[in-house]
Amino acid sequence: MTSLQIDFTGFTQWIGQTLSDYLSPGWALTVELILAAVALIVMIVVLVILMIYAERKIAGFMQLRLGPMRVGWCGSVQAIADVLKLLLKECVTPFKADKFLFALAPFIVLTTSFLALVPFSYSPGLQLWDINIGVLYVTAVSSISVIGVMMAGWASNNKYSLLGAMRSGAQIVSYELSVGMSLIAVIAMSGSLSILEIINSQADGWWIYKGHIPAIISFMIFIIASTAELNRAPFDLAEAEQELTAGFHTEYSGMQFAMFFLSEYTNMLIASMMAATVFFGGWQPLYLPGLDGFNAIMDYIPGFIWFFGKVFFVVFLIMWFRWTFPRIRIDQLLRLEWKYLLPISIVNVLIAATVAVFEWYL
Amino acid sequence: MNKCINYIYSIGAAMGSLGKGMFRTFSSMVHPARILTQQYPENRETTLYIPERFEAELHLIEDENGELKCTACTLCQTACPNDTIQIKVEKVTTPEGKSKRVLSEYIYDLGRCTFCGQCVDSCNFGALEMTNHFENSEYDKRKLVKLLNERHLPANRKEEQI
Amino acid sequence: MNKEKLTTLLSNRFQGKDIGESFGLPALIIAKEELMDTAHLLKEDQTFGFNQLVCETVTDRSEYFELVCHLRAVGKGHEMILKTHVEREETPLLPSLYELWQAAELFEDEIYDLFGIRFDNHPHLRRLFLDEEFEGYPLRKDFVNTLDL
Amino acid sequence: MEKYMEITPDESEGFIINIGPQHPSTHGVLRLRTQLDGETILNMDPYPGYIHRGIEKMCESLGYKQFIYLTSRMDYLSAHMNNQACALCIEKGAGLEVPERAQVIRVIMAELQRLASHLLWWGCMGLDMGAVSPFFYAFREREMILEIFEETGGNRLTMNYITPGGVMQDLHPDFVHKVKEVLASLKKHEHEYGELLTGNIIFRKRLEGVGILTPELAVSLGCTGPVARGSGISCDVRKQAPYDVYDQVEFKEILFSGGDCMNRYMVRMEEMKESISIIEQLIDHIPEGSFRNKPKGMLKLPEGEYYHRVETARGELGVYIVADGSAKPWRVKFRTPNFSNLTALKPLSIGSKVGDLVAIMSTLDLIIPDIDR
Repeated sequence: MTSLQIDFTGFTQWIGQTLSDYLSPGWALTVELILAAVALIVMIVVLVILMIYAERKIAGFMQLRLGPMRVGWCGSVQAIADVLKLLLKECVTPFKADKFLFALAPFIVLTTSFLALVPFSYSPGLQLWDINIGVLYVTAVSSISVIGVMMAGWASNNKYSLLGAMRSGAQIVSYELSVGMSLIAVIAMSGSLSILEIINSQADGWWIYKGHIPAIISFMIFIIASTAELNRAPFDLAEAEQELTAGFHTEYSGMQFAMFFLSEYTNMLIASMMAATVFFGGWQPLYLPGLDGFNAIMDYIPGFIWFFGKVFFVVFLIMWFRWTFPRIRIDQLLRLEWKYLLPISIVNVLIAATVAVFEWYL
Repeated sequence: MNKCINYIYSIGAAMGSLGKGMFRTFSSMVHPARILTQQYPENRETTLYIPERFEAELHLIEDENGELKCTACTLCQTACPNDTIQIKVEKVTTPEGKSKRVLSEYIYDLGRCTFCGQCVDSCNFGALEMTNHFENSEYDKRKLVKLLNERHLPANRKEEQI
Repeated sequence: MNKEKLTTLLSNRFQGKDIGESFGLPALIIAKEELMDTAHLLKEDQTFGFNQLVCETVTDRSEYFELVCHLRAVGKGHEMILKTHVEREETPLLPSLYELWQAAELFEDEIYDLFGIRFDNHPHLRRLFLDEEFEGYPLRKDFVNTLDL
Repeated sequence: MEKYMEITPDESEGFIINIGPQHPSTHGVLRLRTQLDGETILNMDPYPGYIHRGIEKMCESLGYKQFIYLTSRMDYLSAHMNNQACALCIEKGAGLEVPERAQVIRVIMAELQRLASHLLWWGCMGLDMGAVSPFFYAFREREMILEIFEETGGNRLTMNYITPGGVMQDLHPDFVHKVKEVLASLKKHEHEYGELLTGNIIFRKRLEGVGILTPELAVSLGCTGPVARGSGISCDVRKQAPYDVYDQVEFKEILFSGGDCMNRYMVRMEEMKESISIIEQLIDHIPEGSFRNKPKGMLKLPEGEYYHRVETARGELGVYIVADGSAKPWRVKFRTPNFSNLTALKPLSIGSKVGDLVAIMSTLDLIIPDIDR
C-alpha cells in the first residue's frame, strides 16, 4: 500500500552517497549533520511563523474580530514583521541581574526544544535519527527546559520572574508524570518505544481508533498534561499576565525574548507531533475498512501532508483551549494533577495492559 | 459507591461545561458575519458612523449673510470650566457714531477641552456648535490652540495679519 | 425609624445637646472630648445601633475644622450626622473611630492627608493620596497652590 | 524613599512584592504592597493616590453647573449616575423642579449605563481570570449602548448629559428603537455569558469560597452596592430612598447571602436582568413635554448643607455640598463607592493566594479614579 507514498529514503541515501564520494567519512558525517540541522531549523522557523499567524487569526475570529489585517494580504506577513522588529530591538539586561545566567537561559530553553525534534519521523524515510527509545528520549529531553526557565527566573533578579519560575518548576515536574503515563498506555499496546515502529504499528488503524477506550482516555490526559507542560492557557501560570505581568520572561526583551517565544511554539509543535505520532498514526493515511476506492485516494496524499495535517489539528486544539478557558489557580493545578490525572492515567495503563495482553483491538 | 458515581459525574459535568465554552468560541470562529470590529482608516468613506451630535470640535456658526452669529458676550468663556475659550473684544465705532463691541479673536484651546458642551449650552445666540470633525491629533500641542474666527477677522485685524 | 422619631430619641438621650439638622439628617454636635463616648453609645445602644460609618470628612469653617461623621444603622434604616469641632492649628488631634467602624481607616488617612488632622489610635496613619514630601494640606482654605502647571 | 521601603520586624519574614501601580490586574494605578509566603498573602496594604486629581478642591473653584462634568471622571463607568447624583443634590438645594420627561430619561440612561458598566466588568472579570475572549463578547452590547449615548448626548464615556433641571439635550429620534435593539440583543446573547464564564467549571472553582465577606464585616467596612448585596445586606438606594422615577418601576433587589466571589459575580449578572426589566417598563412610556427646566442666570444655592445619594453601578455615591450662598460651593465631598469597597480588599485577601487576589479585586470591581478622585 505504501508504495504510492513519496518515499524520502532514496533521496537521503543519495545525499549520503554523494557526500561520501567526495569527502572522507568523518567530514561527510559532519556536513550531513550540518545540512540536517539547517533543514530542521528552517522547517521549525517556517512552521512557527505559520503557527503565530494561525494563532492570531484563530484568536481573532474566536473573539469576533479579524486579527492582523495590515501587513501583507490579510496580515499574512505580520509574523515576519514582528520577528524583524524583535531582531532589531535592544536586549536589555537588568542592572542587578546575574548576567551570565541571564544570557544563558534562553539558549538552554531553545536548545532543549530543538533537541527533542530529532527522533521524529516526518514522512516515510525522513527521519534524522531512528533511535529505539524515541518516545523516552523526547520526554526526557523536553523536561530539561525547566532548568532554563528556572535560570531565567532566578537570574532576572525580579520577584515576579522568580514566582513565575517557581510555579513553572512545580508545574512541569508534576505534569511530566501524566504525560509519561499517558504515552505508556499506547506504548504498552504498540510494544515499542521507537517512533518508526509505533508509526508502522498503525498501518492498519490509528491507535486512537484501534486502542479504543484506553487510547481515548490517554489522548485526553496527554492533551491536558502537555498543555500544562507547555505553560499555555488555561495552565499559563508561569507567565500569568494578570498575576505576574509576564512571569519568568518579564525582564527579557528583543531577541532573547524571541528565543523564549520560539521555544514555546517549538514545544507546542513537539507536543503536537508526539500526539500525532502516537495517537493519529504519524504519516499513515486514514483508511476506512471496506472502502477501497476511498483508501486508494488517501494513498495519493503524501505522508508529510498527513503528518502536518494531524500536527496542526492538535495545535488547533491547544490554541482553542487557550482562547476559551480561564486560568486555573496554582493549588487547583496541582490538585488536578495529583488527584485526577495521575490516578486516572495509572488505571488507564492497567486497562491498556489488559487490552494489549488479550489483544482486544478493534 | 455513591462517592465513585459522584466522582465520575463531576468529571463529566466539568467536561460538559468546558465543551459548551469551546462550542461557543468555535461557532464564533466559523461565523465571520458576527465580527464586530471595523477597519477604521479604510472605512472612513463607507461604514464609519459618527452621530451628528458627536462633540469633537467647537465651531462658530455663520448666519445667512456669512457673518458670525457670535456677539462676543463672553458667556461661553465664563461657562467653560477649563479656561478653554479666550475671547478678545475690541470696540469699534460704527458709521452712525456708536461704539460697538466686536469680536476680535476667538481662541479655542482644543487640548484643554473636555467636550462637556457647556459653552454651547450657555450661548444665548445659538452661535456655537460642536462639529463632528474628530481627527484632530497633532504632533505639536501648540497647533491645538485654534483661532476660530480666522475667516471673519475684523477689518483692522485682517491688515495686521497681512 | 423615621427622621422625626430619631430626633426625639436623640434629644431624649442627649439632654442639653442641641439636635439640629444637617445635610437633611438629624445632627448631633458634641465636643471632641466626648466624641469617643458618644460614638460608642450610638453604636452599642440597641435603639440606635449605628453599625455603619457611611462617610467621615472634614469641612474647613475658617475659624475651626468641623469633623462630620455620617452614621447609618443598616437594617434599621435610619441615619444621622455626628459633628465635632476642632480648633484650627498646625496638626490638630482627634480620636480615631477605627475601633468602632473599620471603614474609618481610609477615611481618616484621607483626612490626615488633605487636612492635616491626626488621629489617635489609628492603626496606620499615612498620607493616602499625596506624596510623603508634599507640603501643606490642600483642602484647607488657606492652602496656596505653589504648583505651576 | 526610606519611608516607603521600611520593613517592620514582622515583615522581614515574607517576600515583599509591589503589585502595581502599573499592573494588568489593578485596572489602573493602584499599588498593593503585598507580603507573600510562597503563594499565600500574609499582609497587604493598598496605596492609592497615583491618579489623585483633587476633584473636591477643583469643585470649590467652579460654579454649580460647571463642576458636574468633573464627576464623570471619578467613576468613568457610571458617568451618568455620578452626574445624576450631583444634579439631584443641586436641585434639592436650589429648589429646581425636574420635568417628568427628564426624570424618565435619567432613569433609562442610568440603567443603560449600569448595563454598560456591568458588561465591561464582566469582560474584565474574564480577562483577569485569564480568559481573553469574553471581553470581546461583552463589548458587543456595550458598544451598542455607547452608540446610543453618543447619539443622544454627544459623548461616549464622560457624557455630562444630566444637568441640574433636566438633561442637556432631548432624546435622539432613534433612541427608543435602538434601546429596544440593545435589549433584544442582550436577551439573545444571554446564554453565551453562561457558556463562556458563569457555567465554566474552571471559573466557578476560581470564585467559589474565595474571599468571603461576612455581613458584619461588610457593614463595618462600609461596603455598598453589589459587594454588600453579595453578602446579603440590603442596601439598594433605588429601593431605600427612591429618586427620580425609581418609585414608579418594579424591580427586585438582588440579594445573595454567601459573600464569596461567586455571589458577588451572580449579583451583578442578575442585576443586569433587573436593569433590562426597568428599561422595558419605561421605554414605551416616556412622557412628552419639556426635557429641561433651565435655571435662569447664575445657579446659586442658599447657605446650608445638602446631601443626596444614588446607586451607581458599584454602590452608593453620596454627594455632600456645603454652600455659603455664593455662586461657588464652599466644600464638596463625594462619598464614592469604590473608596469604601477598597477597604474590603485587605481583610479579604489576607490568607488567600495571589491568584485569588486578582479574583477578589475583580469582583470588588474597583475603579481607581473613583478611589483617588
